Amino acid sequence: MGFFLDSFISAFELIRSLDTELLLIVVVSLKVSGFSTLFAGVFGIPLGFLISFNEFRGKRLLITCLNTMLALPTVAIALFVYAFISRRAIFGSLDLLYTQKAIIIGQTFLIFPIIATFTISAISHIDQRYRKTALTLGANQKQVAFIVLREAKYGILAAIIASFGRVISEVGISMMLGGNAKGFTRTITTAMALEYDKGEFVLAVALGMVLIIISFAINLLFHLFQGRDSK
Amino acid sequence: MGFFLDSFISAFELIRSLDTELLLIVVVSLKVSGFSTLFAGVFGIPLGFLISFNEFRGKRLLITCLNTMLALPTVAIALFVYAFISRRAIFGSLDLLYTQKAIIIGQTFLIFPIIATFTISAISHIDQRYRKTALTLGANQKQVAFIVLREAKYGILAAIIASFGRVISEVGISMMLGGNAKGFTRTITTAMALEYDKGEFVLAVALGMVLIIISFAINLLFHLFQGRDSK
Amino acid sequence: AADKILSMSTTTSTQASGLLNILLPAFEKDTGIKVKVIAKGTGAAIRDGVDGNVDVIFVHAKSREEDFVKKGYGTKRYAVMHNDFVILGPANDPAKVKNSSSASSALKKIALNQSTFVSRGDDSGTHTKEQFLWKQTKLKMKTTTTTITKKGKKKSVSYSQPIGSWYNSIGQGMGKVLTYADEKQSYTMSDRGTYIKYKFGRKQKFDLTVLHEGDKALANPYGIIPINPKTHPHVKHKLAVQFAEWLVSARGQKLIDGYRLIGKQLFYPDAI
Amino acid sequence: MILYALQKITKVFGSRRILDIDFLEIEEGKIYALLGPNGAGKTTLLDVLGFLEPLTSGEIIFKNRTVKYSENHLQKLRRNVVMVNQKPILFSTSVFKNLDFGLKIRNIPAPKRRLIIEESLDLVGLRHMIQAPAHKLSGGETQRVVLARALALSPQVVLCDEPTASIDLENQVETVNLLKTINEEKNISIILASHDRSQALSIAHHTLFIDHGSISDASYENLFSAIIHNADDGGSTCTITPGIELTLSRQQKGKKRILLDPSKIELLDDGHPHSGPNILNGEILSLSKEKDNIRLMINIGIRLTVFLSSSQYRKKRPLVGDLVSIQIQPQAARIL
Amino acid sequence: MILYALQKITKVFGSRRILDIDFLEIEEGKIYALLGPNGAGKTTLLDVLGFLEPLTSGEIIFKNRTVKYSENHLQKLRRNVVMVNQKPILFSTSVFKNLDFGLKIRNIPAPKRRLIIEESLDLVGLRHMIQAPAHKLSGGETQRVVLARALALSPQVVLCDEPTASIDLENQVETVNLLKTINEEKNISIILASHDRSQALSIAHHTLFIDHGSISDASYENLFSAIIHNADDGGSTCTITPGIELTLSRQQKGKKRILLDPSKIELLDDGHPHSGPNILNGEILSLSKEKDNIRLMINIGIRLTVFLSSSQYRKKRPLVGDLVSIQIQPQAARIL
Ligand SMILES: Nc1ncnc2c1ncn2[C@@H]1O[C@H](COP(=O)(O)OP(=O)(O)OP(=O)(O)O)[C@@H](O)[C@H]1O
Ligand SMILES: Nc1ncnc2c1ncn2[C@@H]1O[C@H](COP(=O)(O)OP(=O)(O)OP(=O)(O)O)[C@@H](O)[C@H]1O
Ligand SMILES: [Mg+2]
Ligand SMILES: [Mg+2]
Repeated sequence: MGFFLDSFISAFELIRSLDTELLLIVVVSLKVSGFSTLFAGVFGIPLGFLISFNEFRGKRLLITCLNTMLALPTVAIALFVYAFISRRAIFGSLDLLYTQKAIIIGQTFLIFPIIATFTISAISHIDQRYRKTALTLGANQKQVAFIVLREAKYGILAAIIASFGRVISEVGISMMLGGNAKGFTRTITTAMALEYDKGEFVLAVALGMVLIIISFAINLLFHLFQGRDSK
Repeated sequence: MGFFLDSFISAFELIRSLDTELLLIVVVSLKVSGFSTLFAGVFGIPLGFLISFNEFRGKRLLITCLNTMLALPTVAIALFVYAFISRRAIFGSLDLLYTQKAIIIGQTFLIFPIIATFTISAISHIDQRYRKTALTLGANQKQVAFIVLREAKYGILAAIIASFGRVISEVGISMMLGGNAKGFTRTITTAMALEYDKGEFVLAVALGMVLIIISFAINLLFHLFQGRDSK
Repeated sequence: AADKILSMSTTTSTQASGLLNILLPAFEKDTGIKVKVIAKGTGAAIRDGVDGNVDVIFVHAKSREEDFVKKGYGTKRYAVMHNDFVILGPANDPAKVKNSSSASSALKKIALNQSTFVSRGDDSGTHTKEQFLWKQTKLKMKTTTTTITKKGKKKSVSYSQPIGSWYNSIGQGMGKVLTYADEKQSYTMSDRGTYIKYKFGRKQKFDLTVLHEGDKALANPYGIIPINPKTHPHVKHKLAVQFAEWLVSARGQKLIDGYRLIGKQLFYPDAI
Repeated sequence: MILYALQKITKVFGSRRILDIDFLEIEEGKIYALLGPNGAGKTTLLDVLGFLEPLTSGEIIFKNRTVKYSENHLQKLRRNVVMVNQKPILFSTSVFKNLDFGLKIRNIPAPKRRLIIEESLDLVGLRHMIQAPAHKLSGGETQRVVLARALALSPQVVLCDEPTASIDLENQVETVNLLKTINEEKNISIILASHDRSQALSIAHHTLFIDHGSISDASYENLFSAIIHNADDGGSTCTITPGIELTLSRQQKGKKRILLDPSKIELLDDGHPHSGPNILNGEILSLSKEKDNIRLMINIGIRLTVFLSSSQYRKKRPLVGDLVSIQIQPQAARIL
Repeated sequence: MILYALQKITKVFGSRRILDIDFLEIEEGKIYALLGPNGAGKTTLLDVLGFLEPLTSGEIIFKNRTVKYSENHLQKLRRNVVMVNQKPILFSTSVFKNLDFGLKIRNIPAPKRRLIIEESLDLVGLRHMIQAPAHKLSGGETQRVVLARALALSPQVVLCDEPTASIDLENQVETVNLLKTINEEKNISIILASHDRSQALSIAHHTLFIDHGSISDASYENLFSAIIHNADDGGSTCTITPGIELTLSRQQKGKKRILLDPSKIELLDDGHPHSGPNILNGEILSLSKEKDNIRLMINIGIRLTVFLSSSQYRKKRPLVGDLVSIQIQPQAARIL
């Protein structure tokens, strides 16, 4: 199809010319997605561990709730965060709305349940014996967690990559909390949405291709990393 | 926060009054998401099986590609499908654009890699011995697949539920391929986006709550189902 | 440097038309002030002003803008420019709206012929104008009311539209409405700027043509309003006023007057 | 000195009582073997002794101090006791790091750690594999590294759950010898679970028999399923397999498990096959030494173990292959 | 009749040759036991015989027909051969459905299936558990249901991989008896892998010893690791453990595995402890019957197996506990 050929050529042109505007958009995307994945990991992985490691009433219900949160629409999350950071709200004075920080906050909410549930599932596939072995060797809870983490590392890494993929490709939160302000909060996806709005489909698809190249590169890295270890 | 209280009361009002418009939106959402999950399952589960069951060159690369597809932005998928079904494109005469069918096609592309990769992962966690046991009892490939499917059923069911959650909460494809036409292709999320655009946040959040109730109900069902079996 | 950044919510049409790409760099050159643009629907842009999320709003819904100022959210509405709306349709014009005497009579013909009409349906300036024109046709309207709760009080939100499945309310931005209408080969109403961009500014073909234009009722005025620092003390009111006054100054107005998209004038200055 | 004293302990999973031990003392410096059928509770008891599973009720006294079930206290106790799992695992890293883990936790300085690790690997003869990735070792090697990992920590107690199941003969012998060595040379107490009775006896100072969660003094031998009918004379008849019937003195009924005490079975003097109630004929399959007794395995249709005292053995001098008659005294039978 | 004929088969995983068998014939209707150390290739060979793993090279002739490695052909062959895994599993459904699966596949009508299933469960004594959920059975029960599942299919061959490892004594005996029964009554050929030599010998008509993927006629006994030094006289000295040294006739060097053929070790006549090259003293630990031989286990620091013919045994009449001297002929030693 001529349309895709056009888009492909445009994408190539965009990349080859190292268009500064494109560069900035890509940098913003990577930065925002990177931080939100980082924060979601920092909260989500320990939460997953806590839930996996403790037996308590309502544990399965809590997991069900986390699973439900996987289906939270970006619009809802954006509105939720908006209600806290809009100027008139409690955190309004921090002036977060329409900044990259706002996107990061929203995206962290989006993927934090993904990372938590993936972590729980990865740990549940790790043999109970690893935990017992660490305990009998004298480990405390933290050291046990470290052992289990090492055994579950690929599962958790996969969760992180999937989450990164989710945020770098999402548009609702970036648009609504970031505002798609050129030079400030314009990401690959909001730029795509804008080009689409303008009817510039070729440019939109070209940007999409740039995004796919980035995420393919990340997955390839993971693939090689995992491959090297399992040889 | 007063805002959430407002939204909650509004959501309750909406549901209580059995607003026919809301009902229609919910029905369209469920129908569209249901079908796209169904189709993605029909293609994705067998594909996952095929990849898991066969050894071939480039298998891991193929899996990496599927993982990359998890990060396809909805805008890109929508444009891709658009390029085939727009009035001037090859399938233009089928008059698919801005119908529920178009949304279903787009969403199927969105979640089909999710179902395939989840299936692969679920099968990889099933002991090889199940396969060997089925073989030694005289099963052919199809019967072996059935055995493995039964053992992996919760993993695959979880994939289906996660995929359903993903499509019922996505907005890009529904908006761009469905067109958010009132009474035809307006879904919960496109309606939310519209209310947000209008500045009617309360109504947007109320719709979001309806969506969360639906997906919580589905997850709860899964939870009970799984619980009954593992007792 | 942070102080030299002004946040502005505006409608997608000002951004998509490319006008801001001319105005903002010039403004920055003159004053050293950077403008951070948040483009969205008119309703959401006004909402941003109400919530104090931005310093200034630049929209096109005159009556709502005046209401906004009256309620104390903004200090003053500066009339910046206008363009106009056009009624578009397929070249073969099945409802025969060409040569209608007025915009509302054109719409009436579409309704009587049951030809498909695509509406923004998103409470935008364009949608507000379209609803106004439908009201003038004196056709029977269907009004839908939804009750919501705001600040603990019940409030109803309602809108009206003609009856019939030929009327497609799609609740999206102008560009998407044009794409939709083109796909369905139906009638619609658009601002001229977006239309020109779609018709002449892209590689893709666009088949709809202007079937009615020029009615006074189709005028589309844009206004800019700095947010009231009494309501939102944090806003950069000074910069906002500076920007608004720059826009209505001879320099700003000249730039607007001179802006051409594919050789066609899109906006007409209102302040000189 | 008493290492463990268990008092009225129970462990319940769901609605099943898996452990139910009234009283049990374990001495320091000894090797104990834990014998018992599948599902008897061996692994669970070892978990309890290793402070890895809390009790449902009851009390454990470890070295004269009552065990408190707080995570802090347990963690301290665990530093004295190392468990070697039924299906042992190594962490997915190098052999060195596997041994290093427990030492690092104990804040032992790095150079000393290295010394200890090399010494422990020497003990199991695997020093050359110090840098090998642990998950690529064979089954036998894994087992030995796991032991070395336990020994590196110089614990007071090592708990071994079936240390030789699925291990080949060569490594079985090595493992057993290693356990003996560390018990003798380092005075480490050892408690091991096993199904291999003769192996257990060859190494342990004491054997404990566990069944349905309770410790009993019965030996884990001559255990059969049998069907018991009431007889007319107030006793009952017990059928082990068709053709092998015993007369019991007490009334009983139904499908039961029966235990025939090997030291209460009498080897009748040579001569023509005897016959009579509870007299059975068979061939001697094997003879072996067991503490002060000689153990005879006799094939009477089923395999039956009979104990002879050394003096009786020297007197009767039965040979492998001999056809003999035995008499099972009614009091030899115990119904479980 | 010949069931399997294997010709020049090899199986390579990665760069390792796991199987390498020049020629092997297996007769129909017999029980074969496969003995060998961990990692020898037992499981892999059974997988090959069960048509579950393709060969890297070589040919298998099953019942006079060459095996073709097409999925269709293999599937037909598999209907004759059922494998019982080393760690067997049941599908997560009821016991009934587990047995039903293979029968349904074979298109047997439902009423007949039910009969077969009940009959097979009767064989293992578990008919009352027909509706139980399979994953809640204990280890021993699982093992028996897996056997019943195999038998229900009336295969011509049953392959069992360590059918009794980790199974308690009671169930071990039951399982072994069951295998014997089906071999005798249903004329089903059985090939089983095991580490338990005496168990294997008590049941099998033929034993095969496998090591490093090759079948050898060596018995799986008296296998030691040893360090060998060249001696001055053209022979060499082999140290098994400190104190136990053998003189060998050939030059050898390094750490090797050495096999001492139990039938080439001589029991010297009674009397004062003998001494001399390759003469060792020890105590008899056990005596047992093995085919036409009597097996002596002698503790000479390590445990050594010695075979006596029945006639020699009856002549010398050694007793358990006797102190004896043995002489190991240089030709008894075989270096692997
Ligand atoms: N976490 C658990 N939850 C429920 N039941 C359990 C649990 N762990 C063990 N059991 C049950 O407790 C009983 C005793 O188990 P245990 O593992 O202690 O037996 P064992 O004597 O070690 O048997 P084996 O010889 O097969 O290793 C078994 O019936 C088992 O099914
Ligand atoms: N799929 C595989 N890929 C690579 N190596 C394998 C594979 N399967 C088995 N091996 C290797 O082949 C060798 C023989 O394995 P096999 O399971 O046949 O041994 P075994 O004789 O059954 O041992 P055990 O007594 O421990 O059961 C082992 O070294 C094992 O690591
Ligand atoms: Mg156990
Ligand atoms: Mg094996």
